[in-house]
Amino acid sequence: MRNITLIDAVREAMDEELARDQRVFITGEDVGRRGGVFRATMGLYEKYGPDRIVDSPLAELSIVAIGIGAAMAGLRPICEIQFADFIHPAMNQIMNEAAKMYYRSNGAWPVPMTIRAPYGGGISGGLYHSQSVEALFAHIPGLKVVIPSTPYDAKGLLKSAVRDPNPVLFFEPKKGYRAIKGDIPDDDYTVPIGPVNVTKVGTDLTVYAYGMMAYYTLQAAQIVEQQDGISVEVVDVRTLLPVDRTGILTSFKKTGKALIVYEDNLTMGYGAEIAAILASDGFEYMDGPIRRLAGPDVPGVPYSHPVQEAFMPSPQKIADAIRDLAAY
Amino acid sequence: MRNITLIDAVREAMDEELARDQRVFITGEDVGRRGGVFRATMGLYEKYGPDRIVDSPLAELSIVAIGIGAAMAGLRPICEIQFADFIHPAMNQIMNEAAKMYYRSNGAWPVPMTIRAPYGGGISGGLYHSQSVEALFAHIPGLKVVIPSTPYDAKGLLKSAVRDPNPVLFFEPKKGYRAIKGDIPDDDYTVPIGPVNVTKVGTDLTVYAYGMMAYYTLQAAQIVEQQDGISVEVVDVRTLLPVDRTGILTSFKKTGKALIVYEDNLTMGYGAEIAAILASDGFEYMDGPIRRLAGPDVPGVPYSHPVQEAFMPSPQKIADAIRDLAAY
Amino acid sequence: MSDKALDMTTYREEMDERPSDKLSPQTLLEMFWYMLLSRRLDERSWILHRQGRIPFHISGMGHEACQVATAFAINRGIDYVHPYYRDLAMCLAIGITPRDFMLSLFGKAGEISSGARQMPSHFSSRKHNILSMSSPVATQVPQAAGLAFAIKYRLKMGLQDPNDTAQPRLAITSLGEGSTSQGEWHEGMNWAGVHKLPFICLVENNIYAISVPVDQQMAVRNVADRAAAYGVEGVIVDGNDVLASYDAMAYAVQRAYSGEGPTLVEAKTYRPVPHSSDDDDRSYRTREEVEQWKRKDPIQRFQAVLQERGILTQEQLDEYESRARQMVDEAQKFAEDAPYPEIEPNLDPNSVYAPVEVD
Amino acid sequence: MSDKALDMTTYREEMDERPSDKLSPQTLLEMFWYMLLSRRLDERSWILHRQGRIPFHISGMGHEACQVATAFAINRGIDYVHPYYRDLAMCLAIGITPRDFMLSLFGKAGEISSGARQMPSHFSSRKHNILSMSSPVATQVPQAAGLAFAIKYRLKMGLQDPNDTAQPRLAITSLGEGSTSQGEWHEGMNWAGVHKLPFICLVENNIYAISVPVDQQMAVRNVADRAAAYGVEGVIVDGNDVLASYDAMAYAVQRAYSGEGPTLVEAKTYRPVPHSSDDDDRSYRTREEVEQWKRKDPIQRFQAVLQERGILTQEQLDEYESRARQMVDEAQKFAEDAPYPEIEPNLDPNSVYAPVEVD
Ligand SMILES: Cc1ncc(C[n+]2csc(CCOP(=O)(O)OP(=O)(O)O)c2C)c(N)n1
Ligand SMILES: Cc1ncc(C[n+]2csc(CCOP(=O)(O)OP(=O)(O)O)c2C)c(N)n1
Ligand SMILES: [Mg+2]
Ligand SMILES: [Mg+2]
Repeated sequence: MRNITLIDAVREAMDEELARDQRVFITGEDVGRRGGVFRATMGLYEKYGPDRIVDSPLAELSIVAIGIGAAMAGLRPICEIQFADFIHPAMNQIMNEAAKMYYRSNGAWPVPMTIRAPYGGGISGGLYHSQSVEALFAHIPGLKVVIPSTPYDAKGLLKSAVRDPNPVLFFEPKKGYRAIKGDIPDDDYTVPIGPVNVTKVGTDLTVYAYGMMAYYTLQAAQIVEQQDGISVEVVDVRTLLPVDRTGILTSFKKTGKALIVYEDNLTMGYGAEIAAILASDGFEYMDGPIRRLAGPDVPGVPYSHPVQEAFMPSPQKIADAIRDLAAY
Repeated sequence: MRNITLIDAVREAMDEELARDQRVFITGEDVGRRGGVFRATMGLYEKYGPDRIVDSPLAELSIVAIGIGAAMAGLRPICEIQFADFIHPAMNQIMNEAAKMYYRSNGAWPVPMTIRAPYGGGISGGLYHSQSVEALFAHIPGLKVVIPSTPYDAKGLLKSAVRDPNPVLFFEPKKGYRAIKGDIPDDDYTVPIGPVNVTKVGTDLTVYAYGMMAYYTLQAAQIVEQQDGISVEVVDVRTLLPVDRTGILTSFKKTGKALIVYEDNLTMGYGAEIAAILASDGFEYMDGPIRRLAGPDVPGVPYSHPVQEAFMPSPQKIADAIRDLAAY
Repeated sequence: MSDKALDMTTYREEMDERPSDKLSPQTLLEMFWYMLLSRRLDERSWILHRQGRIPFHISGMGHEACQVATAFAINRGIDYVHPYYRDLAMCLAIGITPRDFMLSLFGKAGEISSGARQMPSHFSSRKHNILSMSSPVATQVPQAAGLAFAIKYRLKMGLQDPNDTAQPRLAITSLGEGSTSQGEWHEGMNWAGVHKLPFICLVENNIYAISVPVDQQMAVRNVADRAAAYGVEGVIVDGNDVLASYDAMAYAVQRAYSGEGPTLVEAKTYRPVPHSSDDDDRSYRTREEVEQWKRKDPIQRFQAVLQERGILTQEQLDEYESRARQMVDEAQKFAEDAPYPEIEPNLDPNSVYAPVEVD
Repeated sequence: MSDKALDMTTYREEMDERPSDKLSPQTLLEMFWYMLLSRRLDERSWILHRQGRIPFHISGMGHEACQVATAFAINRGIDYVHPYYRDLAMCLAIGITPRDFMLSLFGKAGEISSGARQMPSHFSSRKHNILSMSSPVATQVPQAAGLAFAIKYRLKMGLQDPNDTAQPRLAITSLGEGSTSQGEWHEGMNWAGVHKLPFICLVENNIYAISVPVDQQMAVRNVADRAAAYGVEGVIVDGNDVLASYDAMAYAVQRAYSGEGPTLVEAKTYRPVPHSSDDDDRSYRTREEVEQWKRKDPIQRFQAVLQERGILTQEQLDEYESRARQMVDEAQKFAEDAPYPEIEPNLDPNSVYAPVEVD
């Protein structure tokens, strides 16, 4: 057991997969000598050399497309997009190509690749270094969308992603890169892509969240438990696609009340899907409105510090929303 | 009053706006001499010449970007994307640029442009000539997303789009181009972007739909009314973004039961947002589960005819879903 | 790396020997056969569409020479090929059959490329290393660079023997001249150049992208002029001349195999028919222009060469014609009689993902 | 249209007169002033970051010559400028003030480009026709082609007089050499070429894209070599030489104004500091390299020229230095004292849309 940060977990996962399987390589902007702008690939260039840790041209669609081609040719690419905000140029390759390749070739050409991108706000990144983009990809069948909130999950899920025969989008909550620490075992392990994870058991209501918001939600649950005696169940939706409908419903059937927290814009954010599933298949268990706490519908997280803070959900705001719903 | 097809309505709207305002121009692939692959711009090249009806290079991102630049410079571009399936290369320009420009410049640089694209399945187009992409854009604040289901709305809404100081995505149900006919007035008129439209009043339950599905839903409502005596209210969600929460809720408060129909993939389709709104703000009126009838979560509408038909919601399937929900 | 696109006409004069000179009569006949077969299959497809028996056809007509030349210049069925929708003749020469194609036209079960999920002419065949194509143009180009990257990677890692002809040693992709306007093309070419990949980009320049003529598409005379911007060798060739096309492609293949880097081959050609069965080309080009180009028909030209050289007899030609008709007839009947695909598995969300192996 | 990029060094020899020869001493001093002001403001910003008083700074250091030359070659404040994050000196020379910049560093109310919604150095000013930039690189290039398209459109429609200098007559955009790898750049350049637009693309080639050296970015020696692929004139210039840069840009401007079409100007320069305050450049380049380039510092070079020509006295220089310091001090204090923006209006979903006028 070691206590490490989330970014260390990400790096370890890649390091071990590179060591385990020669077909694994990394490409992206500044992943080489520079070790990535967040230092996720730090030391890997020195260890595995320029053939396997490949600085790409400044061009996201080709980073992904090279990955697709290499994956179809039997390699196991890990493509880094420097910020999730810069994934848009690659959307055609991700949504129309990677996602549809296996299906469109009737299973002949799987695309075993991983696309990593740091996402989320609260780091003074303004409109273009703070985006949450998971909702867009969670709409595209053929993709897997994964977001860890702990070092344990980050390492285990990323290893699963690299070994998965499908294209996996792996979004990392960058505000938590160094802020989130946790224990991980010393041995090789994986965490399966698919099931959500109940990170805290409770009875009064369920909060669904992922990434930084899952981390905050645990803090909020602590607060309301201590201060208000509200028993919160926390579901960490660490796989967004394919959707774990059963996992999502299980907790709701118990509590009958749901709050969904995400830092993305409210409208058409991932919480909409969770709400829709509950309102359909969980109707008979509903004990109150299904609430969403999310970023406001403005084009991004503003740079100016107080406005940024007002944009972002926080443990305090989550606690307030929990109290409100519990009182319903 | 004249009875015309949906595509004629689209063409008339553009023709009249071109005549009304010299700042209006059209660009896109094959919009010139060819009159567009669906003939939406037929005759306009002959009437307005190559300076205003501009065949673009085969490159969607630049079609949109040229529009953005021209709009900021005071023109009123109408950009045609040949099929909605080909809008992905332009997503960076639409989502990161057009959508955010007004906000990011604190109101200094509005982007008055219209992006038109035929969308939807059922026309033997396979995976890449059948897509519904509205859900992706309905997540992006700063965009307006409009989908007409009648010639009247198509003409009136498109004229509003051209005159709107914001970027408007105007998706046209291509299966309905010639299949859907309707009356339009002879005089200039517009239909405001924003409010949903109750196209049929009813009391037992509400069906929300747009585009071809709004058209089918009216047929389905007819069927169940005649055959089963179910009184259906039909809400045509002709503006998807900004969301008309009030309009959406009003009908639900009356009926307490909702079915949402869309031909896009189920998961994270636009129906998720409607369901989430109802499950939150309409909870106290809920009289049954909120149901969605949508395309299955496979990467696209398959080409093979019987599989395509099985993919698509139809009046019959909608009628069945209505019966099912009414019986709840 | 050269500054300017090389014109194969000039280039050939400098060559001691044309690679096509080394092709045996047998091979030349085989090439002719595939061009002919493709044409007859293509013609039948147009008829089927006009009869209302299929919803769509997009044609490779007029492009047969550069396509078949390409198939014969590479290690057919082994080297990676990431083609586009016009490449019927190329794909037939690599191993796709008229049956496969007919199944795709009718959207029937057993269709090889996609199980009839995709529209016709969206070629794919794993066993021939033909990659799966989509409809958005030019997306295959950076993917093909990725295939070539993988080849180079395997060589460097010692995972592949450079002389092992049972392994792909290059990746070739093709597209129309209009599609080079896409950013995807730029980025794919750029990777190929930067990494000096065993990569070939065949541009089938037929002067139009649907209705848009090439001078509204780009401000240069030749697409090959764009190659220099990527440190890629650019070659121009008469795409209606199968032997010249073969020479150009053999040159590109040689470069790829020997690690000299990527080549762009621009085959100048023409599409004598509308863009697809949905198109009507009368709005954007004159009948005279079409007629003029029909006179440069690649099949007739090759036929004349073969007959002149005494390689193709009338007898042999008749035999080819009747064999082609028979194959097309048979393929059509097979497809018409074939069942549609089962619905359930095609709409099952689980079918969308490759199964995860548990280790 | 030329085949090869023009090197301004050769080009100048053919010119009877250098455009920069016509600049008055007053103008030369003004150019020097903006370069100096930019440098001092930039230096202060680094200090503020090191002091933990601002979260981020991205620098224009080393690029001042080509930037100020650009501002002075165009119709400043009138012609459309769609810059990138390094263009501090360019934007100051056009009309952005040190106050504006300091407000952006501190994210304070009244910030001109975005109301402090965007990160610093995301320039925009409607009154100066500086367009609003985003962070995703190269997106401005096809948009700038759109601005240039609009100019040409207005001229053709008779909505604008070609000689009306109160109207924009060209659109210029800038970006780094690494950003030309993006498809966005390709497509923007292509439009500019096809439509022969009054468009200039300034590439500030500082050899690195963060850590990635230019030879891992592209397989050509000069970015200007890529211009020919678009039918665009390519010009290479020493970007640390303000007068040479002015000559190159004046040439491009002249072409644009007279309808001769687009020009790509590649300014060879260097970034003597890390990419941004988040970067540490020691992992990817040697200190020797950096020191070597610092000796080519554009401000020192221009200063020497002006002193040699007797245009700049020590007195004047001291005055400039103290004025710059004063302005920077004042701007910093102003920004520090300024309030933060109000929260409500910035998070109001209605603020996202321009109001629809009811007609
Ligand atoms: C991204 C994208 N945009 C538009 C289309 C529609 N489209 C299909 S083929 C075509 C023209 C292609 O022209 P070219 O590249 O010259 O190839 P050709 O068909 O002439 O062989 C167009 C516009 C498409 N398939 N993909
Ligand atoms: C689309 C996109 N991808 C990645 C980034 C992150 N990024 C910011 S600047 C930069 C390097 C730019 O290099 P270059 O174009 O040479 O300009 P320079 O900074 O050297 O002036 C990168 C990779 C970005 N801003 N946008
Ligand atoms: Mg073509
Ligand atoms: Mg640079």
